[in-house]
Amino acid sequence: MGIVQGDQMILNIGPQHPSTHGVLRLEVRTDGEIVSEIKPHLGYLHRCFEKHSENVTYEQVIPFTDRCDYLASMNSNFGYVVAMEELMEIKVPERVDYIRIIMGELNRIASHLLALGVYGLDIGAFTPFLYMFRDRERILDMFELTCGARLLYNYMWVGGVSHDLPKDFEKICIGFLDYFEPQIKEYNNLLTYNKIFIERTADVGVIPADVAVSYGVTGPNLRGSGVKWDVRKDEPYSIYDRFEFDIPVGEGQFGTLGDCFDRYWVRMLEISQSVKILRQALKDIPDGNVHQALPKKIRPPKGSVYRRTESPRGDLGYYIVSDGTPVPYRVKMRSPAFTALSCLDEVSRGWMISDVIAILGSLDIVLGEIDR
Amino acid sequence: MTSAEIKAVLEHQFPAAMVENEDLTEKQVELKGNQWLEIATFIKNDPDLSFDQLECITGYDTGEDGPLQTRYNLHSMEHRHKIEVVISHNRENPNVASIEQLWRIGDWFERETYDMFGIVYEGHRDLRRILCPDDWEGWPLRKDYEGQETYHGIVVQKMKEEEGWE
Amino acid sequence: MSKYFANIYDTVNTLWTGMRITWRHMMNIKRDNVTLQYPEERWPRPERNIGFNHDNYNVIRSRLHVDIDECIGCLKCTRACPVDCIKIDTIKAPVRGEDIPNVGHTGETSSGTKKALLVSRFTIDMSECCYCNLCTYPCPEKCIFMVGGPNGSKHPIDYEFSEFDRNNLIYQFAKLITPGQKEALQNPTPEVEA
Amino acid sequence: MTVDFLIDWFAAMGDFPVIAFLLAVIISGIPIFLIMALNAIVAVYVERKVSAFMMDRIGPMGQGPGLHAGKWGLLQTAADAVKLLVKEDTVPETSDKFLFKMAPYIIFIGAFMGMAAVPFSSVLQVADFNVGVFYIIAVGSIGVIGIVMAGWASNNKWSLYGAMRSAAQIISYEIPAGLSIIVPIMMAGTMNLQLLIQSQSGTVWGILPNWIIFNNPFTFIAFFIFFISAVAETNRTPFDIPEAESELVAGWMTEYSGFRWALFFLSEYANMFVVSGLAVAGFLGGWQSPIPGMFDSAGWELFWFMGKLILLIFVMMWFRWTFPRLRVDQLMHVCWKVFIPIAMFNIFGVGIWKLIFG
Repeated sequence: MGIVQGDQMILNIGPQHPSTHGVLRLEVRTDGEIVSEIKPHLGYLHRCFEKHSENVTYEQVIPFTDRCDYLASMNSNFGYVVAMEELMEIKVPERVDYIRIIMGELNRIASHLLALGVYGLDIGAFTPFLYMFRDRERILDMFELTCGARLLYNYMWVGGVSHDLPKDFEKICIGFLDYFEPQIKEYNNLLTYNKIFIERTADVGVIPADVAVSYGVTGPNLRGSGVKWDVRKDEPYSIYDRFEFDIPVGEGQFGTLGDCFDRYWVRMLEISQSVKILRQALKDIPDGNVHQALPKKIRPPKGSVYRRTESPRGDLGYYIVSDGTPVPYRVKMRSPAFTALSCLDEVSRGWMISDVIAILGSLDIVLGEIDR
Repeated sequence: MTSAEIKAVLEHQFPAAMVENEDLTEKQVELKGNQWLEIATFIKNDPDLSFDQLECITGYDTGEDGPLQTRYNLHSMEHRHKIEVVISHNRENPNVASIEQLWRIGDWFERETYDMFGIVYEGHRDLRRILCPDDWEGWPLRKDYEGQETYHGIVVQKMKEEEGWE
Repeated sequence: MSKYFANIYDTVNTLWTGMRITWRHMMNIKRDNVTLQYPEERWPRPERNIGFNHDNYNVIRSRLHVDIDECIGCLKCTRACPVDCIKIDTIKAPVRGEDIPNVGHTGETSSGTKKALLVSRFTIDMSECCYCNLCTYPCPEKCIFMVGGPNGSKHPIDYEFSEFDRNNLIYQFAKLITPGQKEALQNPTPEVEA
Repeated sequence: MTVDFLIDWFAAMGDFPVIAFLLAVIISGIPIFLIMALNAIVAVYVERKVSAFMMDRIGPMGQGPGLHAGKWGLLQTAADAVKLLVKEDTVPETSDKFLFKMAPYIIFIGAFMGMAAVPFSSVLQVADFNVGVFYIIAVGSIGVIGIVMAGWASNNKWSLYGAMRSAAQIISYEIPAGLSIIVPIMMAGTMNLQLLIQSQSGTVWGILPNWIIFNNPFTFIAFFIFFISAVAETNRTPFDIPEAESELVAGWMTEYSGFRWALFFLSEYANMFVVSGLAVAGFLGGWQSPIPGMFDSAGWELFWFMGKLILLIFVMMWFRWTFPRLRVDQLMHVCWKVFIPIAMFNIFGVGIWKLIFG
């Protein structure tokens, strides 16, 4: 704790606070309502993911990745299995690729819905939050139908997935998408175009593109700053290169490029893009056995791999080092929310306490992933 | 540029800093720690290399007797090429120059690696533990780490062992 | 000046749009309501007919269950568990594949495997279980499963197994064996000689 | 049925004017308190149901006649009230205990005094002042003292922020509210609420009832300014920054629990009642029937007044469950740069209008 000047006050936001999205403590130095410095204190949710991983076998790491980013567990699993398959040089059957992409995109929609809804809640609008939760529930129902779990799936395995899709999944999913697409318009009318919401978010918490890159901000936050960077397009993994979709970037239509509204808006647009990918994937999905490529025993060759994938929060990287045994030598997770949070101090200086909440919400952090 | 070309540029610029290491793949390059800040400044600002994104810093323990390593995954947004830089540290006194002011994310990545491995980044303005509590003892991800038995008077109870759980 | 009034018009207009939406939802609550009155109504659990190896079973992950008569004590589930919540102790059966009625041990599983081991302890700490389902796949006899698994017809799916005491969540599946019986099983020779 | 009537009545019974006065005041205080409590119980229930319906939920359904399987959770707020009364009353160790305990009463007294002047019908009004409008506006600001006291005494930074925001907000919004309530006073030429309402009888332009809101375009705008300022004065969304739960946890109420907190709650809903009552009396014709000349017996008067008032309270709830929250500076921007200029302009416009047409 530094020296406090006479007219400055240190305020602890969290660890128990409605808007820190978990157990995060922000040590905020304020001058009245104006914030002059923020020191985030992490680690309240540290569960030793990396240490755990060194003590369990490769397939047993997957349930732990679920618990890192618990709002997008499918994408967490996806990143890990993609890295593992790169390390072991496994080619998975096409159906598995399609299933993974369907699950990943559905989970992206679910995660973005939660991010947007909670953002509305941070700004003070309660109702859109519940509308979005209502629709997210339907996605979770589909996950439950597929793998039996609603939040922590352990669905993707190295070389395959744990279950094949249920029989009517395509029909159910298309039904959901048909129901869901008009809802986006309603969210926009209710929250996005609301003048108060725009006033609260536009021009607030601007992250210029170079600052964003320097801080390693990725995903929708980086695209909100106008940088067209999406791992799905630029370093395609799985079969993302087969699908037609756009990368929405922020335009600053209501304020400055890179403000909170842009980050929010990019997420909203990405939901539509995910719907687009889903429709293509559901149309083309081939038949096949999803367990064909499962290795009998996961014992990767000696070596290391760093692979990043696009989770809903940004570039989710796994650095896996194998020493030839069934137990990983080192697993490092580069979590996107960790890097996004690191720029909070620089971005929120000079803004008000209410804006800090707005900025923090727009970064869409998940503490499970930051603290690991 | 491919990794080989990047390596060639590095070798041309900093011939003294290159280290041969057969364990590494062609995407990785090992450098000596003493010139690291200079090299980092060069590869970030050089228009041909222009590594403006630091993807990840991974601490790495090569074994109970081997050196510690820091691995930097660098990526260029402009040229879309990447390289992984490996720097080995002495196990007793691991230290290397901090690149926190070049890539701002290095701040937290270095703090994390410091927290887990005890590698000291010299020149870092705020090198504290980040995930573990400030008064935690030991460096958890080192291979020779042994957990604390008590922490602030809290005894790590082995209840399960008493009940016959292993 | 025109911007000032355009702003006010914009505000009123967008706020009114939002109010119309909430009004519509309030008026159509009968149609839109998504609340379930939980203990009285329950969401139907999804039924599906393909699971691992396309068997007919529900994949819902609820409570772990073991059909102890089928268990051969191979410890595969213990090894698969990422959180070590399954503990198994075994005793070598005196004769392979033979019933021992006084401890309720059956010699053969329903699929005809002759048991070489007698399971004297099979404990699952459900408070530690992370519901990853990894233990169910390697089981050669398919005797450990999330309730609703292959033997779903025998055991109804059960989510609601909260307890007031944490110890009640440690499930004992093995048949009760007294210490005396255990000793007798471990050292069967003296009795035979006597 | 004013308090004056009671004073006269008691005074006529004997020669003890002081005792008569005290008796009359206490007796007329009881119905005010009952109305406040009833208002809070009903309004909280309605708010829960309205919010639930707007969010596609069904709200409380359990506690009701027949307990868990009961009907529509009708007794939910009663159960809540019981819960609040038996809850532990915590006073923080480091707080300024005297002020901490005083604050809820001061806020409560502010709301309570406001209720005294609400004209329920032409006869049902506890105190018929000749400066009723002024009185309500004045006692409405007593609450600020309580809020600042609560925030300061809690010795909690969040509470202090909430209190400071609240003080700034309520004092600022007094101005547009005051400026726009001048419009009905100008139109009617009186500050007495009964006379103000009586002046709104008859029709305007042949069809509409002669309420001040319909009198001319300026009064129409003045009503909205007054109403929105009233929402801000009662600290409700989109102006709920003093207790913004996602920023300040619960603002100045953070440290309060049990009955003291219940008093805050009661006062908040009572304040909603009072400001809506003033808006109804000032702009919407008070207890006048919307169809002039029909349904204007004494019972109907109460019905019309309460109907209009409940409508306004519903609109406040509707606002709350639709809008996000403003920021402090934006709140001030709206007040000083939008409402006050327009309110000033309105006074000017009404003056001209009265000069030409009146």
